[in-house]
Formats: sequence, structure tokens, C-alpha cells
Amino acid sequence: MLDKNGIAKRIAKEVKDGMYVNLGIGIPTLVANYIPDGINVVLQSENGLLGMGPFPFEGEEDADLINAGKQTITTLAGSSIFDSAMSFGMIRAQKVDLTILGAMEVSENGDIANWKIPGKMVKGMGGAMDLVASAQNIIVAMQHVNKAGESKLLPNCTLPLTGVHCVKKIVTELAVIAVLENGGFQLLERAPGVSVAEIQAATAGKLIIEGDIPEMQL
Amino acid sequence: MLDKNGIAKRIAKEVKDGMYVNLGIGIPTLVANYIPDGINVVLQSENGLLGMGPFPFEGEEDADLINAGKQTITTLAGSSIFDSAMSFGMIRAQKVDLTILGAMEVSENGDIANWKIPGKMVKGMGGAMDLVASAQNIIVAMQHVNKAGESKLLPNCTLPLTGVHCVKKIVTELAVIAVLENGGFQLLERAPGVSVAEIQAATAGKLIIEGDIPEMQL
Amino acid sequence: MINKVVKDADTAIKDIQNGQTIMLGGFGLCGIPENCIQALLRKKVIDLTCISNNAGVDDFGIGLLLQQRQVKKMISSYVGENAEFERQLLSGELEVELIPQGTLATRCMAAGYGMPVIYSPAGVGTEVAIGKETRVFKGKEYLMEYAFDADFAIVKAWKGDTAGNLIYKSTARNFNPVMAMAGKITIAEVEILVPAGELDPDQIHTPGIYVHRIFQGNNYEKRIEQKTVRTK
Amino acid sequence: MINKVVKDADTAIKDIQNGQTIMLGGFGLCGIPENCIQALLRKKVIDLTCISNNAGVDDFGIGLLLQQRQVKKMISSYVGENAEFERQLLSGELEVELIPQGTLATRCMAAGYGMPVIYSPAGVGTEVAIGKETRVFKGKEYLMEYAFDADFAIVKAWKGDTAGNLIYKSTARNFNPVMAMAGKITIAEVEILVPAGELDPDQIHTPGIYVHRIFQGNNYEKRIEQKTVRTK
Repeated sequence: MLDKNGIAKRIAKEVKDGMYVNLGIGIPTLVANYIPDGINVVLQSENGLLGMGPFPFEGEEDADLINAGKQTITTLAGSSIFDSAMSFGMIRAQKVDLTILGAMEVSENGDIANWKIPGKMVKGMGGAMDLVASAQNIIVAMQHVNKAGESKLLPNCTLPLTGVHCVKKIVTELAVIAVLENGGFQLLERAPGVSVAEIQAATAGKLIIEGDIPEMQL
Repeated sequence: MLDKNGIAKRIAKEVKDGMYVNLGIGIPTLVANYIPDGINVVLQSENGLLGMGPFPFEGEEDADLINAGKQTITTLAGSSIFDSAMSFGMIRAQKVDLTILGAMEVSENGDIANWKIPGKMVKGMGGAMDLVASAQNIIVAMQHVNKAGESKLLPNCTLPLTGVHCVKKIVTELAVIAVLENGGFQLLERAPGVSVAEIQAATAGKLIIEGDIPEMQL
Repeated sequence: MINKVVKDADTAIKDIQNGQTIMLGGFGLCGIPENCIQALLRKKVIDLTCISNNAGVDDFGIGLLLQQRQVKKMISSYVGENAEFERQLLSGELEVELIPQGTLATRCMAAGYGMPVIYSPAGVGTEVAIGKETRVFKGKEYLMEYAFDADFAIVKAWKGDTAGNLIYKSTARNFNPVMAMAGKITIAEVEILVPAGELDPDQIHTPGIYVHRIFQGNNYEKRIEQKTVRTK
Repeated sequence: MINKVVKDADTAIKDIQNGQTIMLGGFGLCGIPENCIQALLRKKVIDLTCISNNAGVDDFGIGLLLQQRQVKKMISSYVGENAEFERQLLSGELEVELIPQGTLATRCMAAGYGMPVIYSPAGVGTEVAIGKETRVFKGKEYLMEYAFDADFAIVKAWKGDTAGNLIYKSTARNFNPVMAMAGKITIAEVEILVPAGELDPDQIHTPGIYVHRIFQGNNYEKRIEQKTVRTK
């Protein structure tokens, strides 16, 4: 079973040389730490930055330079800054190759819910609805089950949707799963020490298991 | 009767302090020469410049700095440069207060034809259709009659239209004329030495003459 | 060149009336018009509809206007980090309309570009789509979203000149340029105000035609919401 | 950072195929991609559909491609000043689609912003409106115009860096930024190519994400169409 950093490490393998990538808040942010040397990627922050660098050194933080999570960050050689309309314009025009974000639920046809829980205070969708509606490749990083022990991979989402038919892949502490174009969760890889049966037990939606399921290489 | 410079001089009186103005090719370009000191206006050139200055001195021309007529020009203190989409965006959002352009025909309901003569080589509308479709205040600078002696102020345009119901005022060598919201050319001023009868004779569309028509003050 | 300079924030916002709609630039607390928010607090204008990506925090930014009950409605994409906001929303004192961030930005841009509507893919199939006209282009569904119609836009830039030209610094740019284009009247506060002619025409982010009033602000706090650092 | 540098113009355009649609930046002869036009002449690729505000003059710019009969169709707003163009058009060798300049720019922008269509007021009630869907918003009529769909965009900038970031000079900016956003593949030629990190991130006109290939051009002629000067 993977911890958060393990999930991030596995997702980092999906990041290919030359990609522009948008990382959501939470586990996705950690992915940046595991991108191998020699793989050149550019991180997009939807508040208006291409080429997001690491956190600044203590004392060098700049209130005018933050990421979409409102964290102080830095730029890199080759960075560019732009306004919010252009930022979402490049997302909508599919110039951003890969979006990695968290979720509360994913359905077997690729719907995602990650912004609102009825009865709880709504914070707002921020840029999430734009990202999931536009990105050509969306990977969800999340826990396989919620705190109540219920599966987050469902036949249908029960929470208000963020977007429909958009998630392509899911990486959890248990497994790597592809969401098939015509519906269904196809099991691709098991986390180290996790059995197919455990994954099946934690998956409420239709899990497709074909042949031998390899263990993840991290 | 006015010459081209006289028409430009009269139109310059329509330009008020604080206006952003787009000047078309031909007589409209001359208007810039007659804007009085103390009247601060900013000239927009739709290829992407606010704050168009005079022609450069010989030897100081810059191929990268031209106006919409492709003439070499200069910038002024406070000028700004932008792309073509923003340029027409500010025109469409009516941030440009006044557009002055030439015409081949104007109809009594404010239609304008100024881009195409059937049977002759078409050069294209350039930005003219955008300007007439968007500007809140459009003044046409033109000759009252064409080379064949026919009126250019008509009940209906005979040439292909550039825009409909958009011209607010016309200044010719003979007169200043308002185009009424519900149709009709209202005679406002006579050129020096020109009689109402001469203007009437040169106007094919419905000319509205109310009370004494004053002579232009230049 | 036309001179757009006004004396101070109070002068700049003096004709904002109760019940009007104002846009405020900024993302989180980054690039917000601090001086104009203070002036709105002093003016005590109420029943405002505020279009701004966020609603500030309890004791800074738009949060201050919420504390004084000056806001009737917030139109935002994200309104977390604000307890007073939550209290007013739950008690029904405050209305809120949540809009996807990209749609928010594009509806500003639409206003600035004279586009009556734009088609946005964000929110298709979600509750955001309820009541909206949809249309499919090339197999993809979009929501028809209207250009905003705001009485005032209030933006913050780094440098500006007397002709109203603006240059933003770093990610404090965010919504400021698109809101500057979108206001019927646009007010800009800048950290540094220079005479027309000192800024390179090629480097202007917001041309002066969009800006009706400009002044040099002062005492910028520029509060950081999430200070994240690494050690050397 | 991702490196977008290619060796030269011939390399940059090497996969442009007969019959494809290409956008070319520039207004008149100002800001046109001179080096890539020369490379297209050498490559002798034919049946091109060219989207460009103008069609060059007889012996410069896109006019050179017309001379070599490489262009099947021009999509432009203004095509005067070109005798060979006129001859080919009248003889039926060349197709031309004239589009209002602002609509041309906005249809590029739409492609770059992922907007399937935009509503334009330009051409309402004229022959430009024939066959187009119209719609009235707030009492004003608009034409529905589609985003362009171009295989390549070829633009010219003043400075660029190895990450593909571009800065334009003066009014040579014109259509270049909106076309740079609109191409499926965007090729940029620049007068000065610098390593990533030398350009100020706040001063980039076209972020590198839009640019797939960049090279430093040479021998720019920058012909002036209308030299107008005054005497001291």
C-alpha cells in the first residue's frame, strides 16, 4: 500500500519529456518532487504562470508570486506570466498536456466529484471545473476509500459533479486504474503488497481485471 | 465650398477633449492636423497602437512602426502597443469614442458603402466593417457628389454595404448633415458661400431643412 | 495624452453608489486593490455586488467589506478561508454565486472585447449548467455564458503612468487586466505612478484607454496567505 | 524548461504539406515571417490556404508565394497593392475569402482560447453575413463566426528565448500573438534568440507553451510600404 508520496511517485512516471502539466492541490503538488532528471516539463499554475519553480528560500518569499494554492513560489529560467483569461484559454485550447488533481469520487464512466459536499460549507470550484472540462489527459490522485471506509470509485458519483466523462486514469494507495472510454475501471497495476482481491473489495464500480496484474514499479 | 483640408478642419471641431479617436484613410487622416491646442485626444490605429504621433523625420522611419494605412509614423509619450484582437476588442467594446471615415455612399437611414464597387477589383474591407458595426459615434468625411456628378447621399445605397444604420454625421465640401435616428439627412450647416438650394440639388436622399441654416464657422 | 490621475483612493471611488456592481482584481490576497478597499470601508457604501475571484480573509481584502456588511452578493470562484463569509451566507445575509474560475475570467474578457456571450465547456453536466443554454460544437458541449456588466472595475497594478497605462508585477497580474477592460468605469491603483512617456509602449499590459482614473496608492501590506519556504 | 529551438527556417517548415492551411502573421509587410516565406518558396509546397491579413506585394511577402502559384486560397481582410494577386483572382486560379479585420483577429483568438465560435457585429446586414447564423443580444445583431482551424501558424517576433517565449517590437506585433496561439503547430522566427532566463517573465507577449519551434532568422529586409516622413 502506498502513502501519499508513493502515489505522487507513481504518477510522476506518467509525466513525459516536453509536457506542460497542471498540478492540483494536495497529492498532485507532491508529484513535482518525483519527476526524474532529464525529463523536462513545465508546470502551469492557473493563476497565471508557466514554469513554476520550487518554494523560495526563507526570507526570499514574494507576496506577488504565488501559485494557484496561494503558496509562495519561485519562477524558473524561461517562465512566463499572463492574465487569468489567457491562463484558462491555454487550458481550454488543450495546450496543457496533462492535468493531475484530487477527487472525492470518480465514476466508472469518468465523471468526477471534487468540489462540494451537500450540507457542508461550499468553498467553490475554483478552476477545477475548467480543468476537467478541457484537459485532454486527466489523472486523478486520491485515496481508494474515504474515511468512512467507503469506495470512492463508484458506478455513479453521489456528490455534486465537477465534470463528466473526463477522468482517464486514477492512481490510489492500492492501484493504477484506467477509466475506459465506454465505461469501467480497468485495473492496470497493484501497489506493492496489495492483492487484486483487496482492490476489488475497495472498488464499488465495475472493475475490469484482464490477465495478470503487475505490481507497480516505483 | 470646402477643399479636403476644409472638410478636415470642420470635422476637427467635432473632436472633444479626452476623446479616443480612430481616423480612416484619406480626408480623415488630415483631421489630426486641425485639432486645436489644449484639446487632448488619443488617436487609435487599428493595427495596434494608441497614441499615434506625426510622421517621423526623414531617416528616422521605423519599418516596425506603421499605422493602419501602412504609413511610417511615430509614438508619443503615453502610447501603447497591442495585438489585433485587443485593438478590435476595444473598438467593439466602444472604448473608442469617435470614428471618422470616408464613404462612397451614405443612405438616409445611416447605411454606409465604402469598400467595394461591383465590376472593379475588390481590395477588401480591412477594418472598416468592424469600425462601423461597433463605433458609437461615426462621422463620414466625403465629397457630396461623385465624379459623375451624382449624389452620394441617397435614399438607399446602391453599392455593397459596409454597415447598416450606423453613420451619425456627414461632413462634405458643401454641408454638415446629421443622419436622424429614424431616417433622413438633417441639414445642420452650409459651407461658406454655399446655398441651401445647392445642397438640396446635390442631395438625392431626404434632406430635412428646419429654420435658418447657419454657415460653418471654421 | 489624456490625463487620468486623481488625487487618492477616496476621490477615485467617490461616485460608487449603494447597490452597484463592482469588480475587484486579485487572486486570493495577491494583487488586490488594498487602497480602494480601505476607501470603500470609509465610504460605507452598501448593498454592493462584488465580482472577484475570492472574498478575502476575515480581516483583510474583501473580508473587511463583509465584516462591515457592505456586500449584498459575491460572484466568485472560490470563497474558502473566511469564517464571517460563512456565517453571513448561512444566515441568509449574503448571496453568493459561484462561477468556474476560467468562466469568470472569460466573462470579464468578453465584456472588454465587446463579445455579448462566450461558450464555455466548464460546468457542463454539473449544477453550474442549470438554467443555461447549451450547445454542441464539433461534438463537445458548451454553456453559453454572458459578458459581465459591471458599473466599476477596481484594479491594482505595479506601475502606471498618467495616461492610465498599467504594468503588473508577477502573478499579481491575475484577474486585473481582464477586469480593467470590463468596467464601465475602471479605477486603477498603482504602487508607482510615473509621467506618460516613461513606460515602454511595447511593455504595457493594460492600455490607458481602459483606465478612467489612476492614483498612486500607499502602505501596501501585501499579506501572504500561505507562506511556503524551503531551507538553504 | 522545454527547448523549442530548431536550426533554421527550412527545418522549421519541413513538414508543411501540400494543401494545408497556414496562418502567417503580419500587417501589410510589417512583422511578416520573412525567413519562413523564403523557406516555403524553396520547398515549393503548393495548394496552400493562407490566413493572413494581407497578401503581400508583387515582389515581397506572401506575394512571392503567389508568384510561384503556391497559394490556392487567401483568407484576408485586405488584398490591395498586388497586381499578380488580381490577375490570378480574375483568372480563377486563386480563391479569396475576405473577412473583416477584427473578425479575422478574433477568430484566431477564439482558436487560441478554445472558444468554438464568437459573435461579431462586423458585417451584419452586408454580404459578409450571407449564409451565417445571426443572433440578437441586447438589441444588437451579431454574426456567429467560427474559430479558425489551421495546421500551422508562422509568426515573426523581435526577441525570443529557447523555451519559445516571444516579445514583439512596436506595431510589428499586430496579428502575430493571436496567430501564435491559434496554430496546431506554431513556428516562430525571431531577430534575436536568447537563452531561457534572459527575458523578464512579466514582459513575455507570447508564452512558450504556444510555440513549438523557434529559430533566429537573418537578413531581414523589413520593407516599408508607405514611407511617410516630415522635414525638420
